[in-house]
Amino acid sequence: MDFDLSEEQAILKQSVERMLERHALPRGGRELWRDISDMGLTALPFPENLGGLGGSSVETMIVMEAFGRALVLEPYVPSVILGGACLMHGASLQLRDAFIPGVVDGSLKLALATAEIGSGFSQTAIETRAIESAGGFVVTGRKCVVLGGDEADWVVVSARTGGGAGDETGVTLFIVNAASEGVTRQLYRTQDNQGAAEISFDGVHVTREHIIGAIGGGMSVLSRAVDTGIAALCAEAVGVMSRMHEMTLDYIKQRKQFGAPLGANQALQHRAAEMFIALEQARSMAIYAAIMVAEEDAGNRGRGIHAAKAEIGRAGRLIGEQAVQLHGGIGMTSEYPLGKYYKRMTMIDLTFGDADHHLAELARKGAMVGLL
Amino acid sequence: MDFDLSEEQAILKQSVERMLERHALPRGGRELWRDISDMGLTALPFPENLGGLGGSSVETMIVMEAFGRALVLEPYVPSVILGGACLMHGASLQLRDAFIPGVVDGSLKLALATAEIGSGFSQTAIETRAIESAGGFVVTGRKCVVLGGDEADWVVVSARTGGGAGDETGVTLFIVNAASEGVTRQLYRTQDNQGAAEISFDGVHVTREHIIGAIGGGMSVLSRAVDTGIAALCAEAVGVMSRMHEMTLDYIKQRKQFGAPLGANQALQHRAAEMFIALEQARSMAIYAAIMVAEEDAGNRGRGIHAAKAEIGRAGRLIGEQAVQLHGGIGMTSEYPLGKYYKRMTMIDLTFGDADHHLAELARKGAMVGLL
Amino acid sequence: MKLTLDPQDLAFREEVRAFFREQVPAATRRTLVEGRHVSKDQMVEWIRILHAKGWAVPHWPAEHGGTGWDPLRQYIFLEELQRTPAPPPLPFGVNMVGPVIYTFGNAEQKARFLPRIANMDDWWCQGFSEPGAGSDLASLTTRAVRNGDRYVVNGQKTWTTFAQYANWIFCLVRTDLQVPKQRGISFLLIDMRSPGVEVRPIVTIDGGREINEVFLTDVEVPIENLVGEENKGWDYAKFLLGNERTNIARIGISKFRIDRIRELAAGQMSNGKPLLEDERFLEKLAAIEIELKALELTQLRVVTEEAKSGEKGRPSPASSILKIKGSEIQQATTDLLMRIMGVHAMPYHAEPRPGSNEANIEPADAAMVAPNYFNFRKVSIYGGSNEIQKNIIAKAVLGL
Amino acid sequence: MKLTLDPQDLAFREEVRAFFREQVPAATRRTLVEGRHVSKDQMVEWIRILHAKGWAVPHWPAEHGGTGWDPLRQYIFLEELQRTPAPPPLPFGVNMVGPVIYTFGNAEQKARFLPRIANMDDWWCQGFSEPGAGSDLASLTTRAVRNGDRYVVNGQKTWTTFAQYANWIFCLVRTDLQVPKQRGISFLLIDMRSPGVEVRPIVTIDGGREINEVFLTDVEVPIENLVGEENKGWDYAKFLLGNERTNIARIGISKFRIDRIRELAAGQMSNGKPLLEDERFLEKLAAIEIELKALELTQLRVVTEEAKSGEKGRPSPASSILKIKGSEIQQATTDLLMRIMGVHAMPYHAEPRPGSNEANIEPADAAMVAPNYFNFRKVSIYGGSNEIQKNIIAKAVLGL
Repeated sequence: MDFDLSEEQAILKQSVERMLERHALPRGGRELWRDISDMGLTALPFPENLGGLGGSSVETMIVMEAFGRALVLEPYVPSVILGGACLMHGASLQLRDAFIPGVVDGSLKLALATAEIGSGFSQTAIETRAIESAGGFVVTGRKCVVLGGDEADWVVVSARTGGGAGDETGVTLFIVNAASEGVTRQLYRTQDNQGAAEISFDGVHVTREHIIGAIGGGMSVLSRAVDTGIAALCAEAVGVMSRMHEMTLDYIKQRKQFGAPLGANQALQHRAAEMFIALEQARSMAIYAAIMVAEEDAGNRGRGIHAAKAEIGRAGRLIGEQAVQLHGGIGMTSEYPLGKYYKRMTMIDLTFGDADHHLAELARKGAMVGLL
Repeated sequence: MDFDLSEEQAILKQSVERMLERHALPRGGRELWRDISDMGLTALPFPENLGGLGGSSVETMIVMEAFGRALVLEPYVPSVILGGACLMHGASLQLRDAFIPGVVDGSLKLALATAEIGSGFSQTAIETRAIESAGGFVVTGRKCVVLGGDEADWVVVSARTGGGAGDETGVTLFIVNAASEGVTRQLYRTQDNQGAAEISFDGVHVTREHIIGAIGGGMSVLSRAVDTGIAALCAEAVGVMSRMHEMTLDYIKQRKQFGAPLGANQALQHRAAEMFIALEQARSMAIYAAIMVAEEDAGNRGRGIHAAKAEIGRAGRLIGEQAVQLHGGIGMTSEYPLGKYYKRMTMIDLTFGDADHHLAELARKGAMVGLL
Repeated sequence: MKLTLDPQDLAFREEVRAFFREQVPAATRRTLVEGRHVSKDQMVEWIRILHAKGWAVPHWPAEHGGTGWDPLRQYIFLEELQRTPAPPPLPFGVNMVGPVIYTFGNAEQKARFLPRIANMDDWWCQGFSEPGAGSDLASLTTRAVRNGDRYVVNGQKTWTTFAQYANWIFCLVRTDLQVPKQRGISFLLIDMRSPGVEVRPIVTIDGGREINEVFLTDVEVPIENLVGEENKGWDYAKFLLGNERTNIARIGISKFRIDRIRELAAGQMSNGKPLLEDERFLEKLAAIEIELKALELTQLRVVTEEAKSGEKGRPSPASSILKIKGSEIQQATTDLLMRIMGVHAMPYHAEPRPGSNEANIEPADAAMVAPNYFNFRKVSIYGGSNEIQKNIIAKAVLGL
Repeated sequence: MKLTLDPQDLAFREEVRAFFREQVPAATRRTLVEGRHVSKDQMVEWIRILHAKGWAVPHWPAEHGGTGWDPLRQYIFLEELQRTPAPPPLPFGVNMVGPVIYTFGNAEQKARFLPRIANMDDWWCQGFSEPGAGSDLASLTTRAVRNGDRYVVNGQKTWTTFAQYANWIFCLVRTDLQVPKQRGISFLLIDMRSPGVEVRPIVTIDGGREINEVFLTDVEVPIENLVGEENKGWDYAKFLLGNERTNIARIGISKFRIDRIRELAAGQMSNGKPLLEDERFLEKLAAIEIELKALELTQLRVVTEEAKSGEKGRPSPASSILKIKGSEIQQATTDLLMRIMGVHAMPYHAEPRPGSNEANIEPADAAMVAPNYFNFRKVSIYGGSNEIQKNIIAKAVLGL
């Protein structure tokens, strides 16, 4: 057992950090995406025989933590992690050959469209329908808050081909060209300045060849992709939290009030210590997510991911809110970078279900008995 | 609106406090009970035409807070509050005439036997049964943790005469002589040194005249009695908490460490402030319980009482645990009085359902919408 | 003890409730329900409606337009107003500079300013905080130098709420450098249209434009705009800050927001049924409602005690409880409101550009829930942070 | 990074797990499962079983009976032991005075004391705390005055765990009054059977008799019982207290208690079904399990780092996290265990009197849940309270 970075991992971390330093906050835009691709990060999680680097969940964790610390806004998770996981774990060989090279070299962007109005955090309570038709399916429905959906060339969309709202079976995944007839997008930025879209599918024709996974069996692919995405977000969140904690320490050491640094107040010292404890616990759970996401047993993997996301959300909220509180007024201003991290953290919590949701799901599945 | 004591109320409070000061901690025993009766406190909640003093829930609150501050162990709540409420709100005129004078003058002690193994905090999930028989009923079952059950002359016991476990209807209340054939008691003290008993009813014959409330309709009487008891416990808890808070303040002001009083630590100052806030919020909710317990609408009354007990439990746990924490080792010793208050507070929380139970019940009933 | 409202007070509550129900302009109410900022025009319109009824400055002395209500009725009035919801009167005029003027100002100042505050002819803002002086207000450095019949003022104020709308600002300025910091401060009224006054917006993390920096460069202020005595400004500021705390718990706003939470939760689905029927959600809501009910009674205890003691405007140090718990509850409700909307809270709904026909992002009800959550982090910071309030409780109440 | 255990470590874990499963006496295990105190005889019996296997003092140097396990294996061993549950070796001998003796003691002391510690021929207790010195340990006042070949010791120690069973006590005593407090302290080993040693029990709020006061009145101690140099005792104490923190998180004990919670919750009914199927209960349990899982990984990160750096016994200041979170989790589990039992937690189950045939109060499983809850308040107090731990993090880790 060894929690230190290997030599290669240390080099990866350093290179990513150095590359990111060349871009200014907020870190987004075409050039950053090019640098990310040029460095091979878009190739990271794919196997070598498909042009990837064969990185494991540990390498993803290292990159995502660096992205979190640098507040990267580019759609790495939507395209490479989520889109990539759908392709890797469910797509036919033809689809892989068709899409992975583009994702690997960064020229093609994917997004995952699952949430709907009324679906809450459930992946199965959806109303988007796909009805069989000559040579394929016709997809109709409306997807909300598709992260990276503004720039995506292709969108993986979940739709019901059978069963009723809430059923585990009967969900099918389709990969749809965003320029297809019947696809309309409303583009916007999220609270934390990511690109996103509402996407409507109005009788969009999709061929059978563009189905990912089995017809009606999309949930096994989707849940694995979402688990993989959550593990990546957990690592990103640790990067975000660690920066908020550092900024807070710097601020209370340097800011003087009543003739002494704010940090001389024992109450604030203890708060900073509590934030530190939460950060270290969150870091441990991001590691746990990286362990569990590699589990083949879907039930155990899911419970492990629930546990990690719940802890990350709880810690992130504590650290974010207290970082603002300890900064006072300056922490409330949009000019000061802290707020951007705080908003990013809050949005990570809301993505794929907040801490309360994951705690409830974990409980519904019997809590953590028997988990590694 | 006026939250100050009236002149009469102020006198009541003073007299009770003075009387209690004449008894040493732990405050229990025959002489204390005689003083409580002699002062008329056993007569307090009963109407004047039955020899009582006609006190309202406010007077009960005043007395119970004083009892809490003084850590009174005598079975005032079981006999006067719970037993009294059963008699007042459900008993026939004959039963009232038979029992109330004895309760009023302190010569007769009652107890309320409802909990069972397996009932959790539910009043309806009981297995004790009463089967109709010549001229009355035959009661069989086992009741747990009957507070005051060790000294009670008569016991009000809940039993099923119809319906199944968990049904609201079909529960009947009987008042049973503790010396009846078939009644056996296992006597003990609780963690906080109250007298209590496990009571078994093995084919105990009870006449129809000893039924309180309607056959099968005991829950309306019982829930009112329990609500009344909880309101009294809330006030007692405020007395307990206020003493714990005072003792903690005294201790951290006086105890020196590293050359300064413990109370010079800002972290402890803030903890003491948080305890103070919890205490004042709890005091407000004990007042709320005194308001709501007088509500005729059983649903609103019950929800108000749930809210009060949940807040009291939460605040009591915080104050109790932090009082021990701030005292350090000395707070863990049985010789120092703090621990007795802490244990009393913990037992109040567990009596008739802890904070979590009442919060869940309140949620199940729609939370607080429309309450005063 | 009388633990419930008297019939007269109940009747009074019905009266103000009915008035708000009928008189608050529908669009203004809607703006508040949706968590948006009311415009300057909406605010002025509403205050004039209140003023026409004689309720714009209820707590002022009768000779200046007050109603003579006791603290309990003032509390009932404000709670009902907040719960409607209607825009609360801007504190800077009616709670801050108004009382300072009628208590410490001269006859001319009273005649000149008070009626215009009550009718909102003037929009006041507060010039206390400075970049270098946070909680340690008295370390302010804005200078006012006497030059004939004027002061020349130089310095910078910050966190100035709605300075962009204001035509007057009341400032603490340093008039004597030779004495301990509290003793060299004066209280000046400054016309925002004076040359040398510059307002720069500070955008907050929610994207809002409530607060500003105010730069004062060689601003000339006539000496008749000095309130009370020179170098006594700290006393007036302390008086003013004491008043600021009276309605700090914001019970009514939290009650309104709980109504709103129920409304939105009824429309959000979770596991196939409305969130409002989900017991776990209801437990979270109930936990907040319990704290709010307790705080309401705590507030009423403070208010009725104030009414009895006659010490109006000098709330007990225990009112720090109201600030701490009140802000915790406001933050818990804005947080819950955001979480109800789940992923729908994520889009940033930019203000529609004039003439734009861009569609709303659906559900529109979700537009402000995240910004409101972010914005309400301020309530545990401003007006003396919750940490400062705990210091006050520890020292002034607990004797630590 | 290798985030999971190596096959060899997994095999090691299986080995110790099997050993505990087979070798812990059933009655001793039952005593621990029920939350009762193991007797002196049970403890000695068990430690001798461990010693026979060569596992009584795994972390000691090989020449004194240690196993040579790296910190990870030591951790696995202790976690499995706690989880079984089996009685953990008493720290006073094996973790405190033992390492002080083999590090700072002379050859005679090593030969005389170490084998007896490993085989539990001696029962050691700790004489550090005094009534006037809580967290400020160095302000102790127990005096030792040299008189020929003996010291004469006078003073009082307190919070002395299991002094009633002990035949030896190691004490910090003041040997020089003229120097700053840390520099006049010596480390003495005192035979409890010496005249002038008196033990008085301190009953704790749970009714337990774990701790004691120890009065030392003109106790004569041969100078050969001085460890190391006179007046250097504070250095040895700091060394000792550093060791004390290695297993402070008590992951294994919390894992055992969570097993116990599940076991009891399966038998308790709530609204007509077993509590173990109640989602609200499971949520509370899951919240604790998550924190515990995180802490386990935090602990493993500390342990593997220790293994790499080779700095055994000198845990990083971040190990204060282990103390704080570990105690919070222990308190959360004892609290939940009590709440599962509801009203049945209320009876005080007195120890049955000898020869009594009084029936148990049912359910017997509830007997110790409230006392254990009360008793475990100590874990956030002793060994440096959680407040002290936060001071340490703030200063040593965060540089505040």
